[in-house]
Amino acid sequence: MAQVSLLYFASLRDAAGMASEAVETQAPALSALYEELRRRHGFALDVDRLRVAVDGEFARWEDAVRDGSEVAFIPPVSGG
Amino acid sequence: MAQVSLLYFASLRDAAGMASEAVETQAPALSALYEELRRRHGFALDVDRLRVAVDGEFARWEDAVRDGSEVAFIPPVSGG
Amino acid sequence: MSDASAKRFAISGDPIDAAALRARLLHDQAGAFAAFEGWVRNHNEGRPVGGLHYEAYTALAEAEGERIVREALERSGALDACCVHRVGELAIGDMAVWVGVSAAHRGVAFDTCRWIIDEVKSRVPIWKHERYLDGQSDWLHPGRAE
Amino acid sequence: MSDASAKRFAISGDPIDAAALRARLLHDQAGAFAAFEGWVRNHNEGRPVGGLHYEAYTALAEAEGERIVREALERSGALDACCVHRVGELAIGDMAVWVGVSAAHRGVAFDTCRWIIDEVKSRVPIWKHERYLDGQSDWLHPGRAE
Repeated sequence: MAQVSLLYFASLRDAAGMASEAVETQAPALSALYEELRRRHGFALDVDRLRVAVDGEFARWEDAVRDGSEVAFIPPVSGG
Repeated sequence: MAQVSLLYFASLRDAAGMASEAVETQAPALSALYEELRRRHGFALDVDRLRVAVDGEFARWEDAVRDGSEVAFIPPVSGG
Repeated sequence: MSDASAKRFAISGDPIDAAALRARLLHDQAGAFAAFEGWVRNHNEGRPVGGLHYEAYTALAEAEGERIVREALERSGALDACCVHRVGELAIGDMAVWVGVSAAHRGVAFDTCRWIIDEVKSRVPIWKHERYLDGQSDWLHPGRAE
Repeated sequence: MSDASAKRFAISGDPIDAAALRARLLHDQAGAFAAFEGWVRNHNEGRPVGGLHYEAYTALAEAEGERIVREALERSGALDACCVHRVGELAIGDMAVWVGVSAAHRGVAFDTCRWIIDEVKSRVPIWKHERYLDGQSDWLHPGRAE
């Protein structure tokens, strides 16, 4: 069981109704963590459209969920 | 015989020692006019490196020399 | 050439001061300067736009933007470059992003400026939320099937 | 889009006011703005430069510059553009030329800005006279056999 802080941006934040939350999860990898939260909040975006960051740096979806880490889901960007 | 005003720029002006002059010429075309002045002032630049303008618009070297016109010899440009 | 410790990318909640950014890029060896500005347009894909806001994941956006500008300087040999992206509420005509590059020659200045804005648009975690004049509004997530 | 009677190219004996020129190019439909500045460098082809002056055949330069900018707008579909070239005495770091282009999208803005400066450099009757730190000086006539 890992305790993680989650950051939501843009349409994910609107769908979740919050910018961040703390969750306990048994998801083995970041991709599984996203699927868990997708079911809970009804996110429209498939995992392969997103990137993921851990503690302020880009990470890989297959990385393990580390206890105490901050995980951010990055929807397709539209700056500029 | 045509009476023309001549404008010299950049290295041509330095070589001629003047920015403009009035000349009488029997040169049939603008190219012959340049050769005449090149001999007089010792211009280093070949005619095929220059462009020519008459009364403020680009002209062709084969154009006739018009009485009363203002002729400018345009050395290779280096703005920017 | 360029100070390795200087910050060259920033996320800003305040209007972008392009003149101050340009002044940072002056170099005696620079013969060319290219700049790009992204302005808020009154339309997008045919829909009239009334205004928008940008949101960023600031910590990661600034780290990734910094990597982009440094990578651009290493690849191109440009003398210096910087970029600032605005966040918050913007009106039509406001400057959303500024990129400037100084270089010895113009080819490098143009190519580097273009490369930076292309990379910023594709890699930096910033999101645009548009409000349309028909009352609707939406986050832009390029590539989404509508 | 663009006012057909407005002047879009000028030769100037005074320092170029880039901010005022940029302001002329603002359009609600513009999402992109690209600018180029030519700065006086402290070297040219390996020779240290102390300063320079530019001379123009002003009447023809302004007519030809105007043709270049109008042709650029017709070819590219950019929203607006303008260019000013300085003449007279300039010091290291001074702005010799400014080109700005506004467009709906950045590709057109960059390409049009680049095309204009390339054409200005090859077609407009302006000449650069460089003073070198070794005491020599010379008119630049590109292509000349030395």
